[in-house]
Amino acid sequence: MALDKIGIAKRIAQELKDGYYVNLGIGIPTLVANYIPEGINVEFQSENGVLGMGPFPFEGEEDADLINAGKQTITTLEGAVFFDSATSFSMIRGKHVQLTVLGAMEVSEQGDIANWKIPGKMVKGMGGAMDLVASADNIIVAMMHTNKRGESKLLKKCSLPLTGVACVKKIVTNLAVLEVVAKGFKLLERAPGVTLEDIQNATEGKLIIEGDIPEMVL
Amino acid sequence: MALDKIGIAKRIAQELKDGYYVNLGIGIPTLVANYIPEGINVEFQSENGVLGMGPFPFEGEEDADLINAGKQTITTLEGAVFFDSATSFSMIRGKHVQLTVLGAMEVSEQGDIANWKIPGKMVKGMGGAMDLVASADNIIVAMMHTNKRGESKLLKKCSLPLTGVACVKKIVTNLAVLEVVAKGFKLLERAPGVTLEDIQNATEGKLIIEGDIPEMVL
Amino acid sequence: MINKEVNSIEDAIKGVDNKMTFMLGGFGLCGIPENAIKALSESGINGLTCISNNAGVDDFGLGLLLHKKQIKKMISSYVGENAEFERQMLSGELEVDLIPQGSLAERCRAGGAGIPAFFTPAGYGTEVAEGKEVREFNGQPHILESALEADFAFVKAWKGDTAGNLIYKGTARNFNPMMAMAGKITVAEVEHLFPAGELDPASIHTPGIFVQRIFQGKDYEKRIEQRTVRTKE
Amino acid sequence: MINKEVNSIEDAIKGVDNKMTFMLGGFGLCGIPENAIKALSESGINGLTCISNNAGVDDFGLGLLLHKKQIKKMISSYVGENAEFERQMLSGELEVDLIPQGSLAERCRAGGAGIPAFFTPAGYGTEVAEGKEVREFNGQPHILESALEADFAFVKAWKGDTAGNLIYKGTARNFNPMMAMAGKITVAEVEHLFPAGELDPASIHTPGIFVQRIFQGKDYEKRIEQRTVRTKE
Repeated sequence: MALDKIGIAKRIAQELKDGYYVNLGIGIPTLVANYIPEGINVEFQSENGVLGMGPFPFEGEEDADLINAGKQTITTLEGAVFFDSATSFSMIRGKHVQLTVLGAMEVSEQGDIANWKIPGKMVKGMGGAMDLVASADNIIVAMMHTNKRGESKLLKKCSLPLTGVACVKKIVTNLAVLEVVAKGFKLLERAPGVTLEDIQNATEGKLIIEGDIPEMVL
Repeated sequence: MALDKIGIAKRIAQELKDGYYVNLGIGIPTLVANYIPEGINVEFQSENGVLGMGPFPFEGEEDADLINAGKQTITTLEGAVFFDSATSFSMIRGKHVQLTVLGAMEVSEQGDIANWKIPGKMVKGMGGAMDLVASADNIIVAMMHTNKRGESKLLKKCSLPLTGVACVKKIVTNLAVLEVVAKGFKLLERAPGVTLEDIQNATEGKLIIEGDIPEMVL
Repeated sequence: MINKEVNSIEDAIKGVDNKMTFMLGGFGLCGIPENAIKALSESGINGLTCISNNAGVDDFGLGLLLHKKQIKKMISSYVGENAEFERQMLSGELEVDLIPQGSLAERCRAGGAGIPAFFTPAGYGTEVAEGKEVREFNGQPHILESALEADFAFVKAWKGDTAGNLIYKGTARNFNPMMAMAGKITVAEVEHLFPAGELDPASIHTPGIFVQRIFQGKDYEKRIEQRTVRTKE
Repeated sequence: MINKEVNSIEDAIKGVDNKMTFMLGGFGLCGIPENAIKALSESGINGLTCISNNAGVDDFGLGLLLHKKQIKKMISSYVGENAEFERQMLSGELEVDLIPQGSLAERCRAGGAGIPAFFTPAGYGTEVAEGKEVREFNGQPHILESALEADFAFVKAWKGDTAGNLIYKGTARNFNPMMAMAGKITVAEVEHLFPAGELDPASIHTPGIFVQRIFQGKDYEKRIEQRTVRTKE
């Protein structure tokens, strides 16, 4: 059975390592913070200027001056710190943030990513995504395997304007975990009950299947 | 009579304008802070990271964590602020500091300045001087007109390694106030009792004398 | 101490004019100069270029200026919250220059810091890199980005003093400090204005040298865009 | 919270080795990492490249490492307080790269901020510009300066917490924040170490993300180079 958004977030949470500073994008990535594995200490950075982000506030305790990059009201944890946008992107560009998780509209088998613009239709802007993908050594894309029209989002080549080139390292979708390698998307894990055929059918780019592909353990 | 160091500082203090942020170099320039004209509000920036510098501390109140760029113990005034070296030079490079006063070993009639190195003999380093002279719109050099061997420090061309090119706007020496113009050193004022001949004899670079040259009023 | 206090919003925005370039602090609606935006909206000036990470929402923040078509060009990183913005942009009424958020922040800082240009990896291989110099450092391609400056920068802080020193609250800091550096005239509005000497000199975020005018704002709405909460169990 | 506390100076400097590049915070003797310098001096490692605004005095600060000839190369802006330094430099024993102070600060920041190079007017037309690219912006010549990084950065703060957050006192801040950003491993020593959560998140100068190890130093001498005082009238 394909994963839901929470399933994707849970699987990505397994990628967290002790001591990581992590930037979570808007949408599914934000949910990752809810599933940190036991015994692992990580800190979440939000590019609008906070490190040590905590859960949403209790009702009535929201502070308009305390939001994350998705403009959501948040809280902070012990050891938190506030800073300006230039310092924030110094952390990102300077590779002090070890892991970036973000959504995508398309990913290519070269690791290119598109997620900020549909020409003539939608232009929300790239926000911090271009800085994040150009800098982080470790980028995980969290997304559905196909779009609303059922078309694959894992492509030979992106059709939309790019956010970054050759930067995506890993992709976690509702169907699979894949690694971007020199020759294409290497399948690492299947979602529970999802077949190789399901994944192949949903993947336009080159899918590399070597040996047994285990099911995810969530 | 030629001015002493205090006289030079007093004359330079007349160049202060209300609302100026000012960076004073080591030596004579530091003394300028003691002679701020009445009714003028200025703030002194020291490039090691303080704005709103006050006088030296009273004996026994020195703080090792509170010094100026000359490594002297200082105090701060109301409205003072501390910052790091990158921010400090952002103020300087970004032209937020309106006036820089510094010493020199040589100044040329093109406005070049040399004050950081004597090849083979002395290399103290440029400190912040190269940033200051490359950026400030308003640079006043405070120095003796001649060196210890009686040789002019106002030259056709600097003989020592440069600190900056075509940057000095005004020079206040023990003998005169001069402006650096396209064709040379334009004499603006004489020190009390100092003759045009005295100044001419002490100036190797082209000295421009137009009309009556008044005595300084201190 | 150099006194930066002005006593009215009129004095604060004195000198603003048609076709000028403004920087406006804030991230979403967090930390925006509400008083200045309102006054600019009422001033009726137009043909403006506005540099701001976002463009407000339809009826608040820069949305007020967009609604009255005072803005000719926006320089932003993300504008997804504003339907009127999207309409004007797609119809061609509004020029838009979208910039990666980190490059936007760094370009403002560079403008204030006297750094005319710098290399960054952000945007390489994308539309953002078009027409820009590309150079490799440590085997990775970078693009050359230039400094941004503005005729006026409007910033908003939590506390300030008459010397122009500013302290921001929480994530309302965001772009305000860099924009304060990059304005030819920087106008700071604060929730609480103190006499110089009352703020801790070591805890100031924006040194007063970057601020030309300061005033205590009023009637802050401080709207929340995404009110997300949890319930006590 | 990610805990950065180490419990001994040995753990703090673990991994330092011959021929490494170090950054050391401080301006003159103000804000220098006294504990780390002493430990490095005692470690006996040599062939070091040290990036530090100054080089200490003969018997304190980096003078301790110079005296034992542990330093192969100094990258500084001003070295006028140190006779042994001048002797080693003029005799050719010590390589010295003198850099304008603002460029030094900005190059450290750039190293930490992922900016590989930037243009600055400082040093144009001087020895500093030799071999560097020159380009005009707004009619003024600028030179291209590159980022500086270090295997270890040693910084000193007044207060710190176990998350690595740092607060500096007075002008002891100086180069410490930029060097903290630019070290592959940044070791912070503090006068007072607190549990995470005790420092005001809005008043922290160096966010803990830039610090890999933190410890409470001891026996600070905090020497004053130029004791200047006035007498009460």
